[in-house]
This record gives sequence, C-alpha cells and structure tokens, in this order.
Amino acid sequence: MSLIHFDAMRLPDHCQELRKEVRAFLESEIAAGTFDPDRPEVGAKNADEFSRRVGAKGWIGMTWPKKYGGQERSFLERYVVTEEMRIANAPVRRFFVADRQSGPTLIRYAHEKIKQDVLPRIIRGELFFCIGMSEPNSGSDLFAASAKATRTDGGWLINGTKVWTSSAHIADYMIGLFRTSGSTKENRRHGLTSFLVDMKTPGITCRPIGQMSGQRDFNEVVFQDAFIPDDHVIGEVDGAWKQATSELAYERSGPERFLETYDALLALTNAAGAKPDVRVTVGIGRLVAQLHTLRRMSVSVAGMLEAGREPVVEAAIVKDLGTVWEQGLPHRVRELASLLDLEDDEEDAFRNKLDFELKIAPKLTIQGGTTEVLRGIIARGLGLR
Amino acid sequence: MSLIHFDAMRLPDHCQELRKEVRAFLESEIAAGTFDPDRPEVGAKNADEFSRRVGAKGWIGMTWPKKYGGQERSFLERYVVTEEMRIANAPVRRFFVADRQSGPTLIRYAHEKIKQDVLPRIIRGELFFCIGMSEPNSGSDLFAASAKATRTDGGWLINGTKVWTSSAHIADYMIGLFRTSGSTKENRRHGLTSFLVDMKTPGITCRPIGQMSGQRDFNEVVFQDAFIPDDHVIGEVDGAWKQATSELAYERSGPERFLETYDALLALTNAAGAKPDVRVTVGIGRLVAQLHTLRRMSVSVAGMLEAGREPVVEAAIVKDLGTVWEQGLPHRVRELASLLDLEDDEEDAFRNKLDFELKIAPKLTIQGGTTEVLRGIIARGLGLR
Amino acid sequence: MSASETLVVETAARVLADLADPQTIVQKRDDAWKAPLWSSLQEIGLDLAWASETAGGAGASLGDGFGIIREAGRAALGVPLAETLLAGWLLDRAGLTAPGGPMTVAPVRPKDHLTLDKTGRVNGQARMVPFASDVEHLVVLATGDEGPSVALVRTADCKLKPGKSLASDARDTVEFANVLPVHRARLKESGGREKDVLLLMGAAVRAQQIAGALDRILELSVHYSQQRVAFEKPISKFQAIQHSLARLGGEVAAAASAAASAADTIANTSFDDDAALLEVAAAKIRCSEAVEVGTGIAHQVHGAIGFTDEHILHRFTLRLLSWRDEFGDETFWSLKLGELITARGARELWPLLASR
Amino acid sequence: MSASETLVVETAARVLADLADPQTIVQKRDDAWKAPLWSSLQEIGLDLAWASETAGGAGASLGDGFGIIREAGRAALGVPLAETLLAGWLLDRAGLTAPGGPMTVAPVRPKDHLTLDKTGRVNGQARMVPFASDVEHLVVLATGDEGPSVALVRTADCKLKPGKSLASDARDTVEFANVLPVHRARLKESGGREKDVLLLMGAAVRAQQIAGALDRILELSVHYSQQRVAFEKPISKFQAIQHSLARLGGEVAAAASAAASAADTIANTSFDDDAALLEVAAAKIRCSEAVEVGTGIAHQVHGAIGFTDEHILHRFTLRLLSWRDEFGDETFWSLKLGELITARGARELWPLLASR
Repeated sequence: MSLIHFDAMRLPDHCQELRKEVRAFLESEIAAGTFDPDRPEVGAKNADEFSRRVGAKGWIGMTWPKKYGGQERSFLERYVVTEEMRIANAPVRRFFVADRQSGPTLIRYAHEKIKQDVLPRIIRGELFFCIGMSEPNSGSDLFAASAKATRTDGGWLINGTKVWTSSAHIADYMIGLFRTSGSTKENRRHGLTSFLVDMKTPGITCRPIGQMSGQRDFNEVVFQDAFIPDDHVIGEVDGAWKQATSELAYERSGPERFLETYDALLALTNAAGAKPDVRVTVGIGRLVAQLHTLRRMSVSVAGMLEAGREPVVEAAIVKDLGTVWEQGLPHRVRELASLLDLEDDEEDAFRNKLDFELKIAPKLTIQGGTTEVLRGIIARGLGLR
Repeated sequence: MSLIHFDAMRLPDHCQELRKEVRAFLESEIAAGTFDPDRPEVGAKNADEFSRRVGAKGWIGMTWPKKYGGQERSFLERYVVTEEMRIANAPVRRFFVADRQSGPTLIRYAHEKIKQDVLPRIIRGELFFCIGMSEPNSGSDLFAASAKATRTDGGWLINGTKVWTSSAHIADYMIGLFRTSGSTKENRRHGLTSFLVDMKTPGITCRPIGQMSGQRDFNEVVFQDAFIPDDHVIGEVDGAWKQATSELAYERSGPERFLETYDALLALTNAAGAKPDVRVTVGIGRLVAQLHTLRRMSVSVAGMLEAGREPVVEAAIVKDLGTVWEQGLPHRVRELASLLDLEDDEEDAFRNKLDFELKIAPKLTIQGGTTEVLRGIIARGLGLR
Repeated sequence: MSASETLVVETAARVLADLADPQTIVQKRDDAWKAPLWSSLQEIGLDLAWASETAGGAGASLGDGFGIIREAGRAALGVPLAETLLAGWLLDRAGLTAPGGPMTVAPVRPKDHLTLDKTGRVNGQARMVPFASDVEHLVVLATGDEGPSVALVRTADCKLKPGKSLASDARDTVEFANVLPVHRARLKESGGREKDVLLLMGAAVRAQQIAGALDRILELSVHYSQQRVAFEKPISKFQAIQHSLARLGGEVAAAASAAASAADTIANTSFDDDAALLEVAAAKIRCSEAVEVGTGIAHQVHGAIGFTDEHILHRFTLRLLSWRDEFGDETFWSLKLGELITARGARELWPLLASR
Repeated sequence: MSASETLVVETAARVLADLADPQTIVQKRDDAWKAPLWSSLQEIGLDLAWASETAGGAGASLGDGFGIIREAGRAALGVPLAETLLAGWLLDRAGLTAPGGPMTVAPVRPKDHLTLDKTGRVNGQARMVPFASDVEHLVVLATGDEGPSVALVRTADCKLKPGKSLASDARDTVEFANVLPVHRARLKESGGREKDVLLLMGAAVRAQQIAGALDRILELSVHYSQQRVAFEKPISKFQAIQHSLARLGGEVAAAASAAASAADTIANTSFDDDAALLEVAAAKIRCSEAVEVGTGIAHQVHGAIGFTDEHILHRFTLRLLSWRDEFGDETFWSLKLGELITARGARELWPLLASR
C-alpha cells in the first residue's frame, strides 16, 4: 500500500554474539598497538597484517560461497562486523573495498578461473582493490567514461585516465569501467565494459592527489597500452550498465554511510559530561534519535538484502539521509559544544577531532553517488521519472 | 565585481520622523478600538473608515505623482509606513494591494482618463483592489492563463475563471490577466492582456474558498460575458508579459515578505521573560540576527528602487530568504518555547498565537511567486539560464 | 508481521476507506460519518484491540494495534480510535474491564500530574486531553501513596473546559475534583518508569499516527505532481519537484522506520529497559521532526489548492502538527533521551544503539 | 561608498589579484608570494589603513578598511592583513603609534582575558591568536585597575605554543608572563562595552572576510557549473544545480548585507549603543551561519575536484570554517544578543530593529 517499505528488522541473537567476538578481537588489536581508535587519521602501523588477521577470523567475504573460501554467512552478520570495525576506527581500507564491492561483482560476473584465483586471496586479506569509475570528464555521470579498451591478441589494451581513485597507488587490483565501443542512440549507457586490472601491469601510473582534509588517498591513474587478458573481462562486453544497479545497492546500504563522523558525537558526549546544560542535553538527545533512526533503516535494508530483495530505493534513501546527516553532524556538534567550558588540553583534543570531521564533511555527499544522483533514484522509485 | 549587490542602506532621519508619526496614528487607532494588534485574526471593526483615515494622512500611494493626488514621497518613506502598519497588525488589506501593486501598474500603463479617475480614489482610501492572475490550470505559470477576452463593440467580453483571488468578494476593482490571442511558437508568453475590471460589472460572480487557517479571503471568480470598456485595457494588447517584471519587483521587495509571522517571535520573547535559560536566549538571539539581516537586505532593495534601479534579482533573493524564514519561524519558536513553564492562561494565549502562525505558514512560500519561481529568477540573474 | 496480523490491519484499512474517506468528509462538511464508522469499528472489535478478551476486548497483539493506529493516521482520522485503544491497553495493564464505547486517556502532557488520594478519589488537572468532550469515559493514570494506579472515570464526573487542536478536534482541559472512579487498580508492572508508561505508550501511538499520515501525504503529493501541468508538462517532470518529493520520501521512510521499531520494541521489551526509552523517544522525536519538512514539501507541491479547506491535504497537515505536540514533543523527549545518554556516558552510547 | 574610498579598495583588489592569486599559490605550494605581497601592501599603506596618519598609518576611513578586508576575504588571504589593520585600529584608539610590519591582536576568544598589573606588565594566556608566530608585534587589550588598556608587545617577549587553524594558518597560544610592553595606554573611549571593543571590532572584521570569501566561492561555483558537462550538458542547466546556486546566492547576499551594515554602524555609532551590539552580533551570526550552507553548496557543485588540494576552493572553505569560530562564534553572539533582547523586553525588539 505504501510507496516505501522499511520493516522493523532486528538483528538475531547470533549476530549479537558475533558482535561480542568482533569487539574482543578489536580490543586485543588496540591493546597490541595495531591502531588507535581515537586517532584514525594517523592510520595503522601494519594494516596489511591486520587485514590477514581479520581474514583469518573469517570476516572478509564472509557471505561468499564456501567453494571460494567464504563462509556463506548472512548479510546481517557481515553488517555487524562492518559496524564494529567502523565504530572502532579499525584500519579496514585494505580489504573493505573488495569485501563490499569488488568481491560480489566478481562472484556475479567474473570468469570461474578468475574467481578461483582471486576470491580466496581476498578472503585471506591478501588482496587490496580499488575502483576505477570516475574520469576527468565524467563524475556522477559514469556512462560518459571515455578511457578506452581496444581488442588485441588475447586481450585488450587500455588507454586513458581515471581520477579520484581511492588508494590506487597501493591496490593490487582495480575493477574499472572502460569504453569498448560507442554509445548508441537508443542507449547512451551502451559500450562500456568492466575489467579486472592487475595494478602491476606495465603501462599503469598512479599520481596521488592531495585532499583538503590532509588525506592523500585519491589518485589519478593513467593507462598507456596496459594489457588486460581476455579472461579479465567482467560480465558482458559493452554491457556493464546492466551490472550497475545491483552493485550500487551493496555500496549504498552499509552503516559506513552514516557513521563516518560518529566520532564528533562521541567527542561531544564525552566533553559534555554527565550533567550538561539543557541546550547540550536536548541537542545530544536529538542527534542520538536521528542516528538511531538511520541505523534502524540501514539494518532494515540489510534484512531486505538478506531476504534476497533488491531494495534499490530504500538503500538510496538511507544513503541520502545518512550522508546528509553525517555531513551536518560535525557542524551540529560544534554549535552544541560552543559554550562548554573545557580545560585547555580537553579543548585541544576535542578541537582536533572536530576539525578533522569538519574537513572531511564536504566529500560525504559526493563520494560514491552524489545527493543529486540518489534523489534521482528515489524519484524514479516514486514513479516520477 | 560581485554577482550580487546589497549596499548598507540606512533610512534617512526624515523617515524615522515619519515612523514616529505613523506609530502615534496607529496607537490612537488602537486606543479608539479600530483594531487589536494582538488579535489580527479578528479583523478590524471598520476597515473602510480606517482606510480613509490612512488616506487622509497621505499614506496611500504616497510615492505617486502629485497630479493624481500623490505626494511624490520616497520609496523609503513608504517602506517605513508599510513596516509600522505590518508590525502593528493594522487592517491594511483594503488599500494595500492597490498601494503596492495595482496603483503603480496603472500609473505606468493605464489610459490617462483611467488614471485621473481611479488613482485619486485609491489615494483617498476609497478603492479596494484584487489581482486576477492564477487560474485553476495555471498557478505559478501565469502565462498558461486561459480566461479569455474577446473583442466586442467598444470593448471586450471576458469569460473564464480566476482562483485564489484574495478578497475578490469585497474588492471594487481587479487587475486581471486575460488571453486575447494564442501564444506563439517563438514566445509562449505572447497573447495575454492586462485589464482593469470593475467588480460590479454584470457577469462576475465570486465564490469564497475557505483556507485551512480558517481565513476566508480566497475566491474563485467566474466571468460570463462580462463587458470591459476599451479604455480599461492596461498596457499593450497581447503584451502583458512585458509588464510583468517591474510589477513583481514591487511585490517582492517589501517588509511584509518576512514579517508575516513576526508575532510568533514577539510572543516567544514575551513569554521567555528577562532571564530565560541559555537555550532560549541563544535561540532568540539567533532569530533576531536573521530577522535583522533580512530587514537590512530589504531596506537595501528599497534604496535601490528609490535610486531608480530595477533590483529584480535582489528582490527575489529577499523574498526567497524572507518567506522561507518566516515560514520556519513559528516552528523554531515552538521548539524554543517547549520547556518554558508558563501559567495556564499565558500558555493559552501563547498557544493561540502560535497555532495561527503555524497554520498560515504553508502558504507563505507559495503566494505571490513560489520558492521555485524565485530561485529560477535568481538563477537567471546568476547567468545560469 | 504475521499473516493474521495483516488481516486485522487490512480490515481496519478497508473500514476506514469505506467509512472515513477524507475526500467524502471534506465534501460533506458534517459529522454524520462518525456514528456509522464507530459502530463498524466496535462491531469488529478494532476499538478495543488492545484490551484482553477477558476484559471485554479483542485481545489483539500489540503489533496489530499499532497497525490499526497507523491506518487511522493514514486516514487523518478525527475520532478517538487511537485513544480508545490506548485506554483499553491501560485498563488491561491494571486488570480492569473496558466499559464499551469510545474512551480517552489522561494526562497526555508531561507536566500534568493527577493524584489518587487515600479514599480513592482522583484530583488534579489535565490539559489538552484528546476528545474528552466526545467520550463517556476517561482512563487516567494517577499517583497515590502506593504508586501509580489506573482509574476509569466518567467524563460527566469531571469539569471540562473545551479546547481545540490545530485540526479543530476536541482537546479539552479536564479538572478532577475528588472524582470517584468507576473502577481503579494498581498498575501491574513495577520499576522506575511505571509512572511514565502512559506517556511512553502514547508517544509510540502518536509516532505511528504521524508515520501513517506522512505516508499518505507522500502518495497524495506524488499523485498530484503527476496530474498537475505547469509550463506545459506535469510538474513531476521538474527536477526541483522530483528532488523535493525524494526528500519527502526520505522523511516518510525515517518516520515509518522509527515508529515501527518503537512499536516492535514495546511488544518485546520492558519499559524499564533503557532500550525502550531510546526507541520511544527516538520515534517521537524523529516522526515529529519529519512533520515540518514533510508537510512543507507536500504543500509546496500542491500549491494554493492544498491550502484550501476543500482539499484533503489540510486534514493531514493540521493533525500532524497537533500530534507532534502530544505525549511529549521532540524537545521533551530529546531532553529525556539526552539525560539518559549523558548519564550512561559516552562509551555506552554505541553499545546501546548496537543492542537494537 | 565615495569615489576615493572605492579607489583604495580597488587598489587593494588589484594588488591582491596580482600578488596573492589563489590559483598561483595553490600551484606553487610555497610561501614565496608572501614577502613581495607584504612589501607592496606596506608601500601603499594598506596594512595600516586604520592607524591615523600621526601614528604612522594611512588614516583611511573605517569603510575603506572594511573594503580592504573584504578583498582579503575574496582572496582567502593567509597573511595577517586583517589582523594588522585591527592592531593599527586598536593602537589608534589608545593614541599609540604603530611600529611597522605585520601585527596581530590578542585576545581573540571571548573566554581569554589578559591583565595589566600595577607595574604595567601584561599577564595571562590567549589561545588561537592568529599569525602570532608570524609577526614581531602583538597589540593586546588588557585590563588593569583603571580599566582596559592597549599595549604593544613584542612577540619575542611572550611564550608561544604553536597551533594551526583549519586552513593551516598559524593560530598560536600566547602566554604573557610579566611581559613589559613597548608602549601602553588607556583606551580612549569609556562606557560599558569598552572591554569588548576588540571582540566587537574583530567580529565585524571576520564577518567582512567571510562575506568576501563567500562572494568569491559563488563566482567560482557559477563558473564551474557553466564549464562542467555531465549527462551531455553543462551542469548549470540542471534545475537542481540552479536552485542550489540560487540558495548559495541568498547566503552570499545575506552575509554581504549583514557585514556591510555592521561595518557602516561601526563607522557611525558608538559601541555603547545597543544598535552596535545588535549589528555586530547579527553580522557575525549571519555570516557564520552562511558558511555551512555556502561551502556545502560550493563543494556539492564542484564535486570531487573541489575537495583536492590542487583546486583553490579548499583555501576558501577552510578559512571560512576557521573565521566563523574567531572573535566569538554564532552561539556566543546569539547568547549576547539574546541577553540584550530579553533584558530590553519584547516590546522593545521592533523599535531597536527599526532604528537601524
């Protein structure tokens, strides 16, 4: 009857048991000095080894088929692992792209040989992926991509440039979109093909691009006659557009899409103490209510995915609301914290944390699908387009 | 150098002297029981006589040429009169439409005979105008109007329907837009003509339409072969679109476009008392800062009008920001007032006031140019369209 | 939701569509629809869904009841169906029997308190009591020396000062001066939040009504945008309208999720669990927040016609504005929730959220 | 603005465009531009526009000075031009002479207070002092038994703990331990707000910088939207982008108006007039408010490229975020303004607004 559905999904007990296990693991990692949850900007000392230990726990590709080394566990269990990693500021970057996005794409569309080769290594935490979508002249309009793949003996030669490719400079593989023929009049999305690109292939150069937040994981990746073997084509030649929707549902549904600046709320609650003034108390209550609601929506989407549905609109709504919320959060926290009377060192610590969140905020509604694109998807789901 | 200009316009001393005079006049009217500033929804006992007394003061059409009975006073003086009337909740409806919009249109575009007949009567507070723009199938798109005027001996016959016409049932005249020929391929705005319509003309019927706020001044006006003499054409036949821009600049620039729900702020400040909690104090401070800024912008637009400029974009900005602000104001006031511990009767009074403002809020961004239309005008001014 | 729950809710939806269609109500401009509707609701037992069967009710699940209430919200219903369910639920929690006919509850405002004296009489004042002047019985939560009790009171035994909600539904001041209840009994539950059970349950009920009404105004707005032509095309084709409706969709989704989660929590968790306070507070806060943006967009899309009393939109808008104030507004619940969170401490925030 | 004032401001704009072009600065990635810029500013006397001619300054009007500062905002300038003007202004208000070279002022936070003891030595701590480690002299407002005095202090005589703003400009903690000033003198003005003159003037200065920078990011965003193609047309042709930029235009206009009105007020009104507090507080509040929406839209329009350190947008964004905190943020000034309004009473609100 309603245009939009969100059930009151509750995580089952075994998920909450798993949560305890993940927390215990992360606490031991923190105790061992692998990373500092309060200083995520510093990064981990040894993220590679952390990846392998997470892999050993069975927490990478945990929903994937057993025949590739996966555990065939539920999306809800994966959800819990993702949440706890995010909240602890664990250094997940080495495996998270593959876990969230690249692995599921390969499972659906890659050659069997590739799956058998690559998936077990992802699961062990040994492989690091990046995503080659955006180009200098195609941002949110992925189908305007012009980097080309042309046929050659036994494979393809790729040429062109990808930008804003996170972590390309340290990734083992990229899954990238390349033009294999022109778009057609009937279908402007025709003509693009998805490829698995070994980043050690000769002819690939990465140039890091600094960000205003001080982070340096953006890259410009230039391809000059880089050779990709035939079996590295993912899915249908010229038909990558058919694969786009289901891929993005994964990307949009996770808790990482509204918890990005959670630390700001944590820092405020911490600084406020047990009995802050009514302004701060009301402000914290309201932010918690909003966050709780976003999480309930996000868990609900995870439940739909688990039930085999494709909640495209619901996932877009969670991401739209979630990213707008997490973008505003540091600003709301700043206002509420304004009249707190902190000691100098408390204030320095709080300010450092808040400044970082304020600096990353602008990109939260841009990366992985802008607000404009998401609202277009929601509008289509409402029957307006 | 900048795309948008707002000077720090200050009202000259003689305007502030005039302000005192207006206040004294309004106080005496209040004392005499003409209207109750605290209960604007009740209306005035004798708005007609009030109009005539305002006219006698010289405060209707005060910027208009002396030859029609005007005073040729400045836009800034008119601005002050408008402000004080609005803040006092004076019953200005009888003359305000003519003062703001109809009179200036007549001065620019009407036949001399009409001007000599009508303008002095407006100035004396004897004539009440309404505006016939919207139709059942044309809302913010005025140029889709289909109510027709067809040539007949010595004039025109009009047929069709206008809606949302404020106060049509008690107005003496309407200035209305009627289709005199079809639009052209090159110019879809072509073919509409502006007419001065005597509302006592046979063939005109008004049906009041109730509003959700309880107000009843909307009307549906139906024309059946109503005869309009030739000299009642205003401006060019088929060319009303050329007159639209400058007319709307008047309508958009006034203080009435951000003071509509001022009473909510007044009631809050009153209820809060001299030493409210920090939440309420900060909230009031912020609202006052926003209101002050809107007023500074609006005065600046009045200054530009006075200097003979046509600040179309600036006026649209003031109205866009102003109506969005006044629409949100009752909601902000409600939040701030939530924890005030008022006595029952104070609370009832406050609640009555707030409820009224909450009820009228939805229409504030719709009437006289919607948010969408205003943003389109601003975008055009920025060179985007 | 199980299949049988769905059946009850579907029945409610059908009855409301047949007998309380907003369009018909707006056209007729009288109250003639109310009596047949109530007879029908009563006949099926929807009015006392939450009173147990031994107490004269239908003994439906909490989930079913919330489903019925959501449908009442979708109809912008101006009769005390939600209040009667709530009253039945409260009677049931003290083992009392429902008298039949529409009822309401008191107090509904956090700052109003009623007392029960040693002789069993109710005293105090409750303001903004929904539909008090329309019902024969009030179910009140009153505090005596032994703690909170539930009392069934005849409206005729109280002094009423009539008042109206924003939507012109009755919201009356009820004065209790030594009122002897028809029945009374101690609340069955114990624990620190027993005195707040009515406020918590009422907030969850209002959240559900808000979610239902918002859902409906999304439908109305989408439909209107597809019919209405401006600048030579349906306004649904304008990107600005599409994005506004997408935002409205987001608010509807947030309200529905928050309300459903709170309802589910009440069905499965004690009110004394911190999670219950989190869930109910969050639902009332988030649903109430959605009202301003949601009604704002709906009106913007509808233009002037939505502002008239001839169109049904205002029935939704005005009840939404009224419901967000009742059983604690978002500021009240934010304060309660903020106190809970700060008292527990920052490090306990995530575990609490993650436990849900 | 008179013709001669415009000339000074135009000169400032030209010098800044020539020697402090953000694009060049972003490309070169070094500080080599700072020295020639400063020489040029000094040569023309723009740095001491607000110090009177007898005190070594240019004795320009307050309006001219604010115009220069707005241009500094339009350039997202990361050298202490605004601070030097402010320092010169403060020296002038005590009849002291400017030493030449860049200066800064302290304290800049409402909660920091410096004292002047009987022997004329300055004590206390000021945090987040802009560019302290980049300048030879600090002009401080310190309170002694006789009330507030202005003191010119050598940076070398203080203890500095380096810090950075969001934009990585120096914001240092300065400790004054029995620091003997180069010069000192009582503030010339008297009245209840004399101890706040630096805070008020600083807030008006920051408002002006914010207004300037917002103005520029509107230009940048409009220009970018016209160049950038997506879905086969310039993104400026999408209604959603047009409406976003229209909203940005509104914020730019509000900031410009509020800042200009405050500047004009300072030029014509005593700080002890309630109108001055209203105007300065409103300007700092409204300009600071515009930062979140304004930078948000600018980044949204620019997409990923605006987030890189190779594009100039971040120079504006990060300084805007930093400026809105300095000399009192919007919460601080809202509290001050709210206190003024509530103390005066509701009926005095409109007369105060209307007096401007």
